[in-house]
Amino acid sequence: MDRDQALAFLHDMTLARAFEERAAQEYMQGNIAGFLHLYPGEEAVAVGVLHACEASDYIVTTYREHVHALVRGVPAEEVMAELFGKSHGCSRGMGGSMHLFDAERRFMGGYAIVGETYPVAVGIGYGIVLKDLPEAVICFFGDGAVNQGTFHESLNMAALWKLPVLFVCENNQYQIGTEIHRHSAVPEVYKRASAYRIPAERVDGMDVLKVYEATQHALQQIRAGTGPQLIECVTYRFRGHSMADPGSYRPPVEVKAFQQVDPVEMALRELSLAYPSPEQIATAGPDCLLRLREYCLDQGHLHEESIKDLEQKVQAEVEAAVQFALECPEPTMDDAWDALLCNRNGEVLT
Amino acid sequence: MDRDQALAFLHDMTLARAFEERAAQEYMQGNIAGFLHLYPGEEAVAVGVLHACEASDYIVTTYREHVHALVRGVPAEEVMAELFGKSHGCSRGMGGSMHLFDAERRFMGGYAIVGETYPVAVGIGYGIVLKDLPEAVICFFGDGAVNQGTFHESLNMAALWKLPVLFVCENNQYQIGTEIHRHSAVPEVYKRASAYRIPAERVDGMDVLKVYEATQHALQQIRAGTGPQLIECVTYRFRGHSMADPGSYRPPVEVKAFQQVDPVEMALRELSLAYPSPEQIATAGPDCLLRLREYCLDQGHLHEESIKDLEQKVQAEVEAAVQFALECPEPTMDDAWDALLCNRNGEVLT
Amino acid sequence: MADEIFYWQALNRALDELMAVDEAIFILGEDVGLYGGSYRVTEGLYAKYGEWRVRDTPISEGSFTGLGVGAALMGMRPVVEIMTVNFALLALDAIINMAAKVPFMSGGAFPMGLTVRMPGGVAKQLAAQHSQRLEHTLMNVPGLRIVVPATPQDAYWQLKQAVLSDEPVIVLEHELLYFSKGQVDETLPPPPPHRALCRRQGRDLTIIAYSKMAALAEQAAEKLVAQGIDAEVIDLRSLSPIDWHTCAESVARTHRLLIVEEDCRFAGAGAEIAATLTERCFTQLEVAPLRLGGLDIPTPYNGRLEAQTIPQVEDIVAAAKQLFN
Amino acid sequence: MADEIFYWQALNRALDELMAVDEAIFILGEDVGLYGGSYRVTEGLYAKYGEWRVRDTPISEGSFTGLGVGAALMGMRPVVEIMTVNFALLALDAIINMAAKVPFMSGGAFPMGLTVRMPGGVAKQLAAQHSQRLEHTLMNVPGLRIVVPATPQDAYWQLKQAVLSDEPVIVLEHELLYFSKGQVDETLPPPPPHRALCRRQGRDLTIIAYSKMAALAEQAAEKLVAQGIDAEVIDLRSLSPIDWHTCAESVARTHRLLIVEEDCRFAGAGAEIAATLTERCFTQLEVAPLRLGGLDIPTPYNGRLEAQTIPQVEDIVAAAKQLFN
Ligand SMILES: Cc1ncc(C[n+]2csc(CCOP(=O)(O)OP(=O)(O)O)c2C)c(N)n1
Ligand SMILES: Cc1ncc(C[n+]2csc(CCOP(=O)(O)OP(=O)(O)O)c2C)c(N)n1
Ligand SMILES: [Mg+2]
Ligand SMILES: [Mg+2]
Repeated sequence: MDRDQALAFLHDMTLARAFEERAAQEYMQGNIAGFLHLYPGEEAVAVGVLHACEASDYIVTTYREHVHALVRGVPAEEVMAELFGKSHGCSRGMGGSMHLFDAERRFMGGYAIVGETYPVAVGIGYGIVLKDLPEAVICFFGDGAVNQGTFHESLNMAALWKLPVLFVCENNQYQIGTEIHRHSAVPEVYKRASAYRIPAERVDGMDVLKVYEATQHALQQIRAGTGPQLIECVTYRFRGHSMADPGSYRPPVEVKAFQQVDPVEMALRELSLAYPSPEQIATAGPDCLLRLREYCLDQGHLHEESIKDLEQKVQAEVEAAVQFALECPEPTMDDAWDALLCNRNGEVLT
Repeated sequence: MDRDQALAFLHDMTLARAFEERAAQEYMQGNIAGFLHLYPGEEAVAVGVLHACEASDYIVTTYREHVHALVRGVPAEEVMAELFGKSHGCSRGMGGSMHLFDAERRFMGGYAIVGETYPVAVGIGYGIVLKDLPEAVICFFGDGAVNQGTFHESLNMAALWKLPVLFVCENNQYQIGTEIHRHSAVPEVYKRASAYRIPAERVDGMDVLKVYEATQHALQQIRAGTGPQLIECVTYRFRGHSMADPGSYRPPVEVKAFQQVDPVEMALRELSLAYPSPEQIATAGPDCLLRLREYCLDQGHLHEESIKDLEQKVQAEVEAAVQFALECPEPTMDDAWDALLCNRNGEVLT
Repeated sequence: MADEIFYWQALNRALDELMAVDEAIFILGEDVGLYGGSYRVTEGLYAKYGEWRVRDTPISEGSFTGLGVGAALMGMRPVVEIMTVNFALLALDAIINMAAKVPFMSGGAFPMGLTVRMPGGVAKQLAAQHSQRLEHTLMNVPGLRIVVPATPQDAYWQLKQAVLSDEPVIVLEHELLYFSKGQVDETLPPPPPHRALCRRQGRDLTIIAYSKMAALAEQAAEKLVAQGIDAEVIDLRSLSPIDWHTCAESVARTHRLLIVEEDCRFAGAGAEIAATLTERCFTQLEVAPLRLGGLDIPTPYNGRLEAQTIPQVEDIVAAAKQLFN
Repeated sequence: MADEIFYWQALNRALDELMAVDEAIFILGEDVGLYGGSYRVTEGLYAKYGEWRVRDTPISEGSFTGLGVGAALMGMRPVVEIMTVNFALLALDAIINMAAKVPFMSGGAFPMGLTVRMPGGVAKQLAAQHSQRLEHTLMNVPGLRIVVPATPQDAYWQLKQAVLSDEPVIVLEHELLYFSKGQVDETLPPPPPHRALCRRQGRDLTIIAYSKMAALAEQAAEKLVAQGIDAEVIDLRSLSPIDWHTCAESVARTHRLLIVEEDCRFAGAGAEIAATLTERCFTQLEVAPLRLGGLDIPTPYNGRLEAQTIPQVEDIVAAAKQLFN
């Protein structure tokens, strides 16, 4: 990972964090309603995976997808406006937080029924083969989604027909309040892929570089025509399942332990060209990442200033997004009917 | 396998074959309608599995289930009457060929929507655990049924909660006209069980003894409380998928090859206490089973007479079943309303 | 005097009282146990009855509903919670092709003491995939019973009746009713589960509604007084079977019928109500029955638009007035 | 003069003609390829277009229908065959929550050129699980179009229109129609897909039916002549949207309405038809519209009972006469 790339990752992860925390505030203010599923803690997954994709690849994801949209290049304004339900939102205010779309960026949607992403991705993969193009589809899903029947059905078809689909499990180890050992007989998600003879790998989802490299590798294989691949990213969400969930089913120590391997912190560490030694990590104690960051700064690979600059820049981006969303007009019922009937292509029923 | 047991197997398999062939004739005569899925070729599976069960175990099976019912002890009269849609059929003429039931014998039904048997079996298994009883559930399904989402969902739950369910795949290698390599990315069904950490085994489904022994072993484990097990029985159906299917998608040589390992013939062989040597089998040539039967007869373990007696007895049973079915009254609409409303327990809606 | 409790508490109490005495009853669904249920309905039951009787499931709606069918066949009384009705689309084979048909197909040899609870309806900006209403689909399935309690008292009564029934019963709960309050008197004898309730008597017009819309219809009726219209409000309480007698008797008196439902109007539950009551009361009707239903459009996320897609109190008032033009 | 061909052949011809010119069209379903389709609809297409464009699938209805949704989103024109409508219960999430809603939820940014074909209805003693009718469920879903061709000509026209549409279209084919024959003229310009067809003109009574029941209604109308009743028979051809204009115009002339459907009567398609036409034609109606539908019972296997659960020609005649008492 070169310095430019590292800085790009760091930008996206910092933006992701700031965007989501601001969304939480706007939800409390009443500017956002419905179910709001936030991503803090899991940023390394979306950033690592999506930076390894081509613009011509298709993205299919879940209801926890603001960050995926941002990283894919959907302007923060349009994402925020959608959370506000406004007419310049990326789904014109019709979809909301759980249903972000962007046709131009091949962002094929956030799906809110757990398990829907698999067949959609497989269908796009099928179309790609029919058209004989070098494209691929990225299919995101959670650990809880692995037990839905569509996982099984879709992975079997993808493997049987060698479709160009990369399945990415965002294993944050919880299905709302149900911990993975209580929902999956085999909690190592990547092992399930063997039932379809799909090559699979488990990576540290708190480490953006590892995620990025695994994705690159998998996509190479896929573009070589060998069929689907699966990557399980082990990660953690710092917040509750959605804004409606206090998350009290998780032991505080568990939450804290994962916060200490915060991927944003880890990305900062990556910027340091002189990595800390294992001993240094071992002696770092419970606030190891904070200390590491200081250590990196001490080494001069990253200045306090540049971190502050980045944070300010990102805050300004988020602020602009909120302003845009606030000022944006509400959609009308005509817009809604239009969204429903536009595929009728002007056919008039009499 | 002692002689009595062997003779019992042989009886059931001979009856099964005769019953099904007669059902085919009655279908041609117009006495049976609807979809009629016959079992010739696969007898060793139902007979081997069900002889290893206790009367207190529950059976859940598919639309190809006449033989399962017969072996479980549902009188041939009642099965045939059901195929005729008559009021003394085991489902009172309401279910027909695909929906045989017998509450007393814990024959929990034939299910016609592929993949339904899994959750039903898992539900009964759950009930058994709640009641803390030493019972088990046998869940039959075809190779095509393995790709239904319920397979995945149900096996995960069965394994997660260690339910007493024996999953039995009747792998006849076809999903109607689609051969297993064209429907399953992993055509060895038993391998799929590893995705749920369920112990699984593949057995020669043309060999009733092997099926019986595998079932006994699996049920022992299950009753010891170790959770579900899976057995894949590799078998073949000699006829089309149903009476509506000529089966022309299968190469004639394939059909013929499997007919030569006919499980009824193999059961006859088992009756010989002096097993043929591998050399004898090797030199037996394409009609090896017929020759073996002759060989067994030569050894005096089974007389021509006893085979003829058995065949006559079985024919008489089938004939009696047909007569019963013919003479049986048709159900009335009152019977139908009763079947629908009996669980209302007399509640009158006004 | 009975105490005022939340709708969710009434459901919780019904389950608790039944589970304490009948070991055949068990609950299953996503996050019903440790978490206590998305809408708190199963709160405290996991601690009290243990994980086998309050079972947290994987996200496998088709199979855990089917699990309920299997358990019911052997005489258990499973209470399946489908987290919301939106996910019931994944469980319709289990409900329609299994629960409703298996006892019939066996010639009547098995009980089906299955209860399926599902929160549903348009809540607060949950967008199109999370705003389903499924009553029309379930009504068309012979063999199912469907109750739609609108008050804590009915929630308490009807859930108890559902769990103890040997027929499969669907309990449709509205997501916006869980935190509504009302009295629950456990000592009162419950009416039959399908009995409609006249919530307000009136002479000029019959308004038939159910679930959340029943309360809105009542509010509209109060407003109509000022317009000189005395409306009778009937809460159906059950969608299958429907208590036609109570409805027809009212229409015969008022000669005017307004049906209010949240479901999309086209082929919604209201269509059946209008069609049957037209057959039964044709000569007594002054004007054609009017259906006020949800718009035939997926639910938009935007809050203002969402509100415009389902009937509001003012819409009911306006529709009622229309019947007098 | 066009030749007489089977209904299944008309469908086959429609697919073949379209596939020859549009590479975006592909077929998928169980046994549609090598086997040629359970009802022969896709016969010969596998050999002609290869396995990628005529794809045999595993038994995974939920996902292969969802596959169709995904492919349609990127501009393909998948034609999904669900072997029979009974298995569509497993695919309803894909149809209802995805195909019908995704383009809307995106604000109208994607096409949904998905066609889902499903044979259905009560055929010959297939028992309760294999005798579903699902029109009521699908009708209640805004965003879907539903066609119900009753003749080879309509099968040919409406399937072509469905495949070329950017809206998701459900084609409900009746299992007992596949081997019915009729002329198919490829040179005629097709009517709009939702246009109802007056199959017989009459003055005394309007009979509205669709799919297999349209032919039965016509037969009944011929018999009614002897009773002095001149019935008009309307074949709806489309259940969503419904051509209300054609229907209402007829009722305004005849003053009497009989609706015939095979679906269970309670909350079936007929309820919507009766309710809307009552609203539109109340003052023109002499008597209440009558719905003749299937009995509200799962379909028994026994042949005689099965026949009693759905309308027969004599039942239609009797119902029509009832409207004149
Ligand atoms: C089919 C379905 N069932 C239930 C739900 C409710 N639900 C929403 S998110 C969720 C948990 C999903 O967990 P996981 O797949 O691990 O994703 P995460 O939220 O952890 O990212 C559940 C049960 C749903 N949306 N869809
Ligand atoms: C959900 C569903 N899809 C399709 C069918 C139609 N169908 C009936 S049997 C069958 C093939 C099943 O194959 P398999 O499971 O191998 O069982 P076999 O018939 O070979 O015993 C199919 C596709 C069905 N009954 N249910
Ligand atoms: Mg998770
Ligand atoms: Mg098979």
